[in-house]
Amino acid sequence: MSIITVQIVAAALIGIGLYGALSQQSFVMLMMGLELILNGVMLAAVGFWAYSGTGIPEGQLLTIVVMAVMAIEMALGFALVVAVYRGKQADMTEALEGFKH
Amino acid sequence: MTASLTNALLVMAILAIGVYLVAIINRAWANALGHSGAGNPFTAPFYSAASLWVAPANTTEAPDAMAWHLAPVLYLTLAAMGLALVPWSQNLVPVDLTTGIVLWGALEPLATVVIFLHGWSANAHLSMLGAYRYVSLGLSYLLVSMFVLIGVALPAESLQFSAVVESQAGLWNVIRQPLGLPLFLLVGLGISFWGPLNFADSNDLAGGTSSESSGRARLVWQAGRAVMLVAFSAIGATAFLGGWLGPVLPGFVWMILKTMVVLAMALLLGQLIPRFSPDRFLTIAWVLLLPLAFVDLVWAGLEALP
Amino acid sequence: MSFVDLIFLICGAIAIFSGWRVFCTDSMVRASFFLLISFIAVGVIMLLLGAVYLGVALFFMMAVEMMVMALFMVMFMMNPAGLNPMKMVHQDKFAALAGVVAFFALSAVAVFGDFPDQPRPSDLDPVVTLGKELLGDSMLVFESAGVTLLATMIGVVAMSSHRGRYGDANAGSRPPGLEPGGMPAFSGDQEGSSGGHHHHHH
Amino acid sequence: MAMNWLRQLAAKAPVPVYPLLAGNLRTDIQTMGLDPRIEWVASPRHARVLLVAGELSPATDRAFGKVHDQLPGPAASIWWQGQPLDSLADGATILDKADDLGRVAHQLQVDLLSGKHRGEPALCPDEPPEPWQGLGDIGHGGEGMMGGKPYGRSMAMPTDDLRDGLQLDPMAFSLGPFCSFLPPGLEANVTLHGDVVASFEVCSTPYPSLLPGVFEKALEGPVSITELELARARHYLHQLGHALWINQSGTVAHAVFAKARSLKPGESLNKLKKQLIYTGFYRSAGADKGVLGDSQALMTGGVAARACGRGSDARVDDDGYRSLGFKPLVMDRGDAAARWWLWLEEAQRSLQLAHDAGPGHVKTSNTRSVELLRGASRDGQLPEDGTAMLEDLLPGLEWSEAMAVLASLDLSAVQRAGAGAEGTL
Repeated sequence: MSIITVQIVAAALIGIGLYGALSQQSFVMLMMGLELILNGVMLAAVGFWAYSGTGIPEGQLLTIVVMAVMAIEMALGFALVVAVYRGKQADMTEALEGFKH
Repeated sequence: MTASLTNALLVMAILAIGVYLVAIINRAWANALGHSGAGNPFTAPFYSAASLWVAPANTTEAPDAMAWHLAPVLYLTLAAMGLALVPWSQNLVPVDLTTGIVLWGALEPLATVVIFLHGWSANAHLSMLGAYRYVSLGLSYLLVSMFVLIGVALPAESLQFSAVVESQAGLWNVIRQPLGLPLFLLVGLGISFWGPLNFADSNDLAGGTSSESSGRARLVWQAGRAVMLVAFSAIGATAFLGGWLGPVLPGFVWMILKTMVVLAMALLLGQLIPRFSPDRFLTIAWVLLLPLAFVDLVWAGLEALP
Repeated sequence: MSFVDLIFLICGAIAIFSGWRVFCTDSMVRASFFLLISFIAVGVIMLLLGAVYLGVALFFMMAVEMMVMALFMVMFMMNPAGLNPMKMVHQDKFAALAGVVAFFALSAVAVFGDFPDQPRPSDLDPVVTLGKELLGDSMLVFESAGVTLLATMIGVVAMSSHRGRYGDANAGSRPPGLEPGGMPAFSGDQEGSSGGHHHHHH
Repeated sequence: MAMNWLRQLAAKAPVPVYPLLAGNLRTDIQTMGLDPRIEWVASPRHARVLLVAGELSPATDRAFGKVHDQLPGPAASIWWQGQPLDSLADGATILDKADDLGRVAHQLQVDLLSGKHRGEPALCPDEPPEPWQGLGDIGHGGEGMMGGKPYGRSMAMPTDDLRDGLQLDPMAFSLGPFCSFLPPGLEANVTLHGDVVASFEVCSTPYPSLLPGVFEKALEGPVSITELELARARHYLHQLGHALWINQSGTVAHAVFAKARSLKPGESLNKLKKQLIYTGFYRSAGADKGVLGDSQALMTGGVAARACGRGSDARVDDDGYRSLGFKPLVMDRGDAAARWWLWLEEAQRSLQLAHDAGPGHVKTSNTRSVELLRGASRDGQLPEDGTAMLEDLLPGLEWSEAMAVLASLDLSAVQRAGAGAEGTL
């Protein structure tokens, strides 16, 4: 376990998350992709904190902020899904084409 | 290495005794309440356990096999992890984590996840319904549990359970924060879906999440519930009743006595009180319990002011 | 290889494998549980790295989040509870390419980047320093996060409530007319009113 | 007969029995469950032994097979008050006396554990009831995640939710006729949104309930009020016990059944009454739910009508009762909890009447108008099946509320024991 291996794991999570966020049709699955990206980001932040930050608390703070962002992302995401579903009976991204105007 | 081995053995022993204890107390209450078929409290648990152990296994149509088989084991594991966090005496703490309270707080939602998994994976209507109902209600009291536990962490100035016990040397938290224990007990009944808060495995769903399982899987599931209740009682005794503190007797004995008191109380409530209406409980949880938990937290904060 | 390295390898493999399974399993409920496993594995790695509070908090946060997610899955497609296979992917190749490029780019940064070797001191108490930071120098950041969360909560409730700005959703929530009794300011989706409800099937 | 020590221990446990009711026999079953050698289980998956109570009709063969095969094998059946199915008749265990159930079931459990009894053959073929009909390249149902019939069953499509405008996938399934928490014989197609009942369609009505012997006699001529009222009190306590069980108070329910078995005239039920009040039974899932409308109350009659403030009680037409100063008990709340409350009050009053009637051996005098256990018999007209009202009553309730309401209503048709097979089936 070193900074390199930790960052590679984080990179893999971000890569998979990116694939998911771009490829999924369902809103909820799309959100899962975003969550996975943030998962990688948190791991990277903690990795840097542990190996090259002399343990400064800001490293952990960043992770806490990312967690809050995740919570906000998910809450807003679900609210949007519900709102869109109410209006359009859709939970797929393509169904939103009409919203572009 | 030997220390961790002894600790693991200790947790295992408490786990086994705990399941037996829950069965004994539960049957004793049933006898006291006029249930003629409860049998001898001391021997009947062995018969029932053996009966479930030798009972044949079954399967359902197209289940999520892995989740279905794993869920009871996972639930038991989570309960065992909860037991491991309990400081049984000053020197006898299987896992004395500096963030013990947070880990306990994580075990509760994870248990909820596992209960959902158990009901969902069988691919049957009634068990699915039990799981769905349980989760939609469970989320409402997890917050209560967290606030109450932060309340006991405040005077201890630590997230470590042993520090919480030491902070009660002057006065137990049950007196210092009188709202804490009742609220916590209710959460305990919810997490082990016992009695009034049994929304997962209820009679109106023919057994809910466990309506499709038989034999050993069901035995493990029941044992998991019992251990979860024991872990809850032990954490409750630690957080509110001063844990191992007490005169004359050794700390270990005090801890066991206090755990048993909380456990007996929970089991009596489970026998006597009918299941809440889910709708009404949701209102109670958000409108009454959550504000009370806030009050408890503010109370603890004011009290902890120097 | 030490014990810690072994655990790290196992957890890293679990995190990546289950993260990948999220997008190729055939049920959304399963997907959310795979995501949870991935998070738990990352939480364990954080514990190994010494972030005691963060690792455990991640378990807590993610268990609740994934539970809500699974609940939503079931709510939106109750029968048969997401146990039927499905396939719902678009721009598959492009997305895969983007993922691979991102992975290699970030890995390259990790491998070839020159990071200072300043490990955290072994006597550092991560929980205490984090607490002091949160309620000390970075109070503003922390409080902002809290206020943002509160605002989110209120906004989310308002957004998902069936009572919108213009009345009940199921009573055909419509904005008032531009002039009294006139056409609504925004007439919604026209096709919906002419062709009835149409469901999107993909 | 070799059994290892585990199996010997297991043989001492109460036998888990699933009661499959092919007749309206719930009261008998509840009394039989007092035997400590058996325990009733709510799901056939939990049972080792199946008790088939009553005569199976050919119409329910498929449903019977499903329940029978859900018992994890090897399992065995006991037949009570009915003939075994032909396919299971070979070596079938037939129960003559209800009191023998404990002994017979225990023996069966020992035989199953020791391998002497090899279990019964399955009645349904071991294959998916609905064939796989996947469409897409990964075997998914229809287009994308929607539509199609992957298991031969249509996937759910969104419909309007009851509570708010959100369109969600409903969960549709059918229950019964041998379901442990529904009235025996009731078969229903249920649609749920979340756990809210969206529709409840009755496919077959519950089995008619047979009048106890003393009521049978009361329709023919004068009978002792003491006897009649004891039977009534017993019946209401059993109903109450079932409601308690549905609301997760199994232990209290067991105590109530035990009490009902040995009722004495003049006995006081105050302790139970207080216990139910203080433990919040009347504020559990049934409170404020399932309020009957006027026509529904008339249709149901009896306690359900009196709980809605309709004071009709045929006992006021009887000189015997009038001589005891009888006045009907009436409440005006009309919800499920009110019916539970009134069951207990009626039971208490029946015990009092039985006591008051005792010394003078007061008898009933009116055979044309008799207050039965559910509603009144007037001029030989017995209460008819009222299950159809569930289709209006249950939608909009959450599942446990719906089940609590169901447990507060007695809707099955009433039949005289002699009436036989020309009944509703």
